[in-house]
Amino acid sequence: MAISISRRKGEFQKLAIGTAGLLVVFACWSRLAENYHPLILPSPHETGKALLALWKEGSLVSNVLVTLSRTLCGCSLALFSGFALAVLTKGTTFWQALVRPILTLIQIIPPVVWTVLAVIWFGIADHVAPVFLIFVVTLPVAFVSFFSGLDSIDGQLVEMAAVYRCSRLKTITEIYLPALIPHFVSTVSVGISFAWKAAIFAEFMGSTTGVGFALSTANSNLQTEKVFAWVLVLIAVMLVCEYGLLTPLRRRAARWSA
Amino acid sequence: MAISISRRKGEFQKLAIGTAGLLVVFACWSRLAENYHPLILPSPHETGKALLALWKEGSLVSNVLVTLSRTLCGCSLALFSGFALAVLTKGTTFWQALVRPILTLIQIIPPVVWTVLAVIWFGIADHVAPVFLIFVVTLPVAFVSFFSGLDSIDGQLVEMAAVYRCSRLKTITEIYLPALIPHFVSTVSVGISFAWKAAIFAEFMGSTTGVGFALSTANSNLQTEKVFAWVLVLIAVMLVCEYGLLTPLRRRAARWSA
Amino acid sequence: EEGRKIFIQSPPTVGVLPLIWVQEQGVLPRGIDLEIIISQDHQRGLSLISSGDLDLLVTGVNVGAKAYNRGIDLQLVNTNIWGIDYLLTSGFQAESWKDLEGRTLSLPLQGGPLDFLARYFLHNHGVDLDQIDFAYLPSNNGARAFQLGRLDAIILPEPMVTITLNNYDQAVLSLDIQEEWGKLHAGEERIPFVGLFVQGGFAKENSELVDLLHQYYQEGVDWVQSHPEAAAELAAQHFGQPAALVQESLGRIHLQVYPQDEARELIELLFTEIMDYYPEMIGGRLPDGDFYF
Amino acid sequence: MRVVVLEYVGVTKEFAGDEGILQVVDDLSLTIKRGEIVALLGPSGCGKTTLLNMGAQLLKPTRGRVVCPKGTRVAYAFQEPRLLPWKTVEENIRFVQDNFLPEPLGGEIRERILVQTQLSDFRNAYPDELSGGMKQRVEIARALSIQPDLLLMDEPFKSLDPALKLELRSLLLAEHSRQQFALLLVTHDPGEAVLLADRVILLSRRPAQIRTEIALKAPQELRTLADPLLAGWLDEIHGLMVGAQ
Amino acid sequence: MRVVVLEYVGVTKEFAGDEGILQVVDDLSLTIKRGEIVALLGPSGCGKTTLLNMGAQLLKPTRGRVVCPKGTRVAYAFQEPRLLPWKTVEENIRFVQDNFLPEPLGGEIRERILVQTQLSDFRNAYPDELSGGMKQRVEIARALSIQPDLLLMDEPFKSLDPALKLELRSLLLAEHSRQQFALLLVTHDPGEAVLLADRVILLSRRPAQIRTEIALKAPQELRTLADPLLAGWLDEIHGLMVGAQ
Ligand SMILES: Nc1ncnc2c1ncn2[C@@H]1O[C@H](COP(=O)(O)OP(=O)(O)OP(=O)(O)O)[C@@H](O)[C@H]1O
Ligand SMILES: Nc1ncnc2c1ncn2[C@@H]1O[C@H](COP(=O)(O)OP(=O)(O)OP(=O)(O)O)[C@@H](O)[C@H]1O
Ligand SMILES: [Mg+2]
Ligand SMILES: [Mg+2]
Repeated sequence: MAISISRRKGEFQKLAIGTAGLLVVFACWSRLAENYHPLILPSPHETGKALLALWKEGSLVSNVLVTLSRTLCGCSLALFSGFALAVLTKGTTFWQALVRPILTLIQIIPPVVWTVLAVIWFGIADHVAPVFLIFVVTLPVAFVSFFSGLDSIDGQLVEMAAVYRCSRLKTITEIYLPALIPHFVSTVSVGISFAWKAAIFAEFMGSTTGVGFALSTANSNLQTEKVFAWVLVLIAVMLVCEYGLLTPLRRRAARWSA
Repeated sequence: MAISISRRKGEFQKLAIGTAGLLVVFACWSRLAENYHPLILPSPHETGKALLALWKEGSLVSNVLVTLSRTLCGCSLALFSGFALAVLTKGTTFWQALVRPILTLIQIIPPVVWTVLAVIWFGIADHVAPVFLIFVVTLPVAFVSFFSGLDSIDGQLVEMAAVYRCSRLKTITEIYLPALIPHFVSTVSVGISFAWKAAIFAEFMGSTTGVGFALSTANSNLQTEKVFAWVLVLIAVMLVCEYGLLTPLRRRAARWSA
Repeated sequence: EEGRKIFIQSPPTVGVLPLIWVQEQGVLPRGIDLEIIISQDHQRGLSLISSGDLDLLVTGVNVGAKAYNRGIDLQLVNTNIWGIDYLLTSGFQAESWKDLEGRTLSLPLQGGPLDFLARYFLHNHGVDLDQIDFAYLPSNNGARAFQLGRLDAIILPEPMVTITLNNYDQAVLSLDIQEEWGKLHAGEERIPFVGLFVQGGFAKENSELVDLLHQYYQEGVDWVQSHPEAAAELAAQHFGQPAALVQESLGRIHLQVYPQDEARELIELLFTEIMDYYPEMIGGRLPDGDFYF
Repeated sequence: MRVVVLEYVGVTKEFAGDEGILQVVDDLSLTIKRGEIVALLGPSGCGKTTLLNMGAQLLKPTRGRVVCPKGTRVAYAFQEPRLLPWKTVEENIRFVQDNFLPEPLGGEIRERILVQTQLSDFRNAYPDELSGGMKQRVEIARALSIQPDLLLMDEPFKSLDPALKLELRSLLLAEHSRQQFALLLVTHDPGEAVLLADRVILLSRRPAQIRTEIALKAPQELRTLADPLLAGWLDEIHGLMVGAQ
Repeated sequence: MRVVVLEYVGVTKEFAGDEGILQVVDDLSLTIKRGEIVALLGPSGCGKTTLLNMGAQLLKPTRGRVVCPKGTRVAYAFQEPRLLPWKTVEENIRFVQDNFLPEPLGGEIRERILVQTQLSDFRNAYPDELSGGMKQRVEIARALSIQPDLLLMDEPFKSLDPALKLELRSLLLAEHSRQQFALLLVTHDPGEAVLLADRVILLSRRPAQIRTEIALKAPQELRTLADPLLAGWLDEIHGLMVGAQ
């Protein structure tokens, strides 16, 4: 009991400090905005108004949902394939020799080119192209991270599992996966923010729905306060994701890294 | 002797497989390109011609150098600050509570907003804005990766160092750093490719020099073969970086992860 | 004369060719130099204008008007591009806007000038907007998708039109946007697209210099019209577009400077129509007299 | 004739290091049959763990063969405990039990062994909450709990107090008479060897070769170190190990 | 009067786990003076390592104090070897030596200890190329090589064959008479305790309390287990440890 109270107190303190930090950033923004024209740098007040307008319009929720679903789809695909590829390439030199250069290639090709290819392959299909771009951008990151995670796995435990005749699957799920969990969490955290950004970009380039499209439209139409309002939305979504999903995950993962 | 020969043979084999894989990709490209107009998907041949033209023009080398120097500058700044911040926040709850949300914020804010801020802060300076963007994009990645690396450090060794009165500095350089090396290499590898992409993007958005600018010009002029030629250049640069810098680093790092 | 540099930002459009010509001719008074920055980023241009880092800006007339109405200190020196956009169709000839019913039409920017024009025409030709499948894609990706046969129609600016016509044999140049505007406005086929703007403070302090620049600009326009080949060469150098292509596209671009009063009338004609559709696009009202230099 | 459970045939093992090749085992042959208890003694670093690792198929011999018939259920109590840090004591044991035994039976065995290794109070503790000797006991408990055919143990009773050693020796013998597994036991304690083994094998310095092999006939349950015969063997082994090697 | 090097004053230690609080040390007081050798014996899991960790200031007592005068040079041979995997044997030792000794001197000492622990052939080997006993010896060598004022050792001679144990015991005594450090030695081997210690302390089951303390007067160099006095003590301790606890 005593512990859980003091732990909660610590959490509260942390939250307070974090909030204070963010408030300082906010104040800086307010201050900076005073010196600039709203078209250049809108103030929090103007941004708030724009945000409210978006909310009333109803475009806020629908766009966020569209982008979120695309992100989740592309990101989970990428995380899954990244993990599978990492396990595969870790196992055999052949696959490693084959897969690594191709992934390096995928990583190097800039998103612009992917959008060109996406137009060729998927036409103007509204959903496929962004999901594809998210996948393609997130995959190498997931792969590299998982791969380096696999390096850190305790070979002695794997030997133990081999002696005691654990199946390949069991070894993966019960030793590789748990050992990867801390890695996994950091990968997921980087991967999601990556995928989210890629989604924005993809919608920016070749879609007619989603936050990215709205953001780009606002940007091209010089509606700077709308741009900032969308950014606040992005921040809110990612903060929810960070503190609602990743932080609890991270806390759980602490168990494994013990 | 025998070992080093067989190791070299293994390396050669790996290289062969990798090259074969890339050749297959190349062949697919060739094949695919046959069905499309060069404006949509140029063939390797047309791309090669465009590349040659770029080389003759002289814009190739100069643009690559500009982009490379920006990347190195922004990336090393980000890696250094990321490491410092990770060590700092690992040490004290206060800093962690303060820095994490701000970095999350930095990570979420889309490049569009950064370019707005960069214009405000740096005016028409052509170099500062891309370097800034690279820094800002790479920093959270570096931080997250280093931070999770610090998690994986063996607390027992740190205790040992404490008993034997190793200074804080010695503990960092002789235990933390070596233990981080495998992590470090993967961070550097992700970081560089990240920074390189950010550089392209930054130049794409708001610069009048560099590969990104050239790429964006070619793209908006629908000179697809030029776009692909630039992509080949990007690939070449990153391959040199991968096999000239990162792979040797990785091989060295294997010693530490033993 | 004091040695100073005049900073100009412009997207890669023929509207800046006269200025490049002026720069290369070296006709300006001693010690005055033009520094021309080619950039697509209007936002950046306006930021730099408002912070005083930039003196002149070539951008859309509606963009300038919006900035002006929102309180950014700039003035329109002249309007230079009056015609540049066309409707292309894929594999069929659209005789009128009615023919687009049930088709996919690609436009570059929702809430932008072409979006307005398309909707304006469709509406005025009695087309039910719900019958049109709008696809908002950046021009380059739009053009690519069009050439892959994935779109039925697209409105493109030059030189994208020329590129597409040259490379996609299904492409049909169906409608001239400027002509269409004329059909609805008593034959007036001029649409004010691109203008040259000056930073307000700079204009006040250097009104003679701006006049001079305007004068030279006009000469530059004449030069471009009389030397299409050389002008195309200049574009090739500065925007990286093939000279032959630019030269070909010049034939479909209406580059001209008209007296300010005449221009103002045309601008207000356009803006009045815009007010019914996207008032936001020009900042919610017609700009007042101080907008015009 | 009893079944051969593990057989080393002319086994040589070399490690390639930075400074050349290190020979660790030299042409060693050894056969272990069902129900046999073989103790391996030898100087530190002579190659005992390497032998066990080859027996468990974790290492391949450089020359020769290590044969373990298909289907032999092998358990290995490692020299340094290898426990999954994210599983509790009980989960760690169950983790390997599940591969061999159906649950109600596995649970009973686990229960019995947890009690006998004095771990039942700590069944829900994670390895980082255990003392060195407790981890050692989990290692032993895990190995016994799968009812192996072949049990490899690398100094299983280190880090344990004499009373516990005594008890665990009885536990081991009790399980042995119940299941008749073959046991290959590495130890540094000659007393342990003579109390437990049917055959005591003394290894030479690195590279390991068999120096002496002593067969002990008396039933283990009746052995005590007070027995003059055993005391004699003990002295001899001790002399061999401490004297000129 | 000799200087106090380490003092436990009414120390209680509790660990908070998922299932409540576990008391490991209960109001224990103990003073160790310069030159003294104190052996700690007790059941597995009773709290010995915890006591050493508090002595090394790695853990704080829940109640009471652990006092170690400022400037005391502490060496700790851990129960499980803690070697830097990316450093060779020699580098691992030098890593801690550099904190205390200037190089020519440090090098001499290192050299001597490497030879005496039979590690000199493996000075350039990395920890993952060593056997269990060899790692154990590196741990001991490292601890001795800094010429400590206080030496904490947690079962240092496990995983070693009897001959090597003998030799390392002499080495330890030789270094002790040279440097007169205070030694707090955890062991499970009563023989080791009576051969080495000035005071043997028997701990109770968890939570650890001092059960019996036996003072041994004879100079260590002259002691053998054949000595009836020592044999008597040994029997007594053995009885205490194995009998009713
Ligand atoms: N970090 C910890 N968290 C919870 N419990 C712990 C922790 N460390 C030790 N313990 C518990 O404290 C008790 C004493 O542990 P300690 O390591 O001191 O025993 P020990 O006397 O050294 O035993 P051994 O001879 O087996 O090494 C054990 O019951 C152990 O489970
Ligand atoms: N992976 C390895 N690479 C190189 N040398 C190794 C490796 N593993 C073991 N050795 C060497 O092989 C020899 C035998 O090691 P092994 O672990 O079998 O000894 P051991 O008999 O078990 O010793 P101990 O009783 O100390 O545990 C040692 O000299 C050791 O240095
Ligand atoms: Mg061993
Ligand atoms: Mg202990």
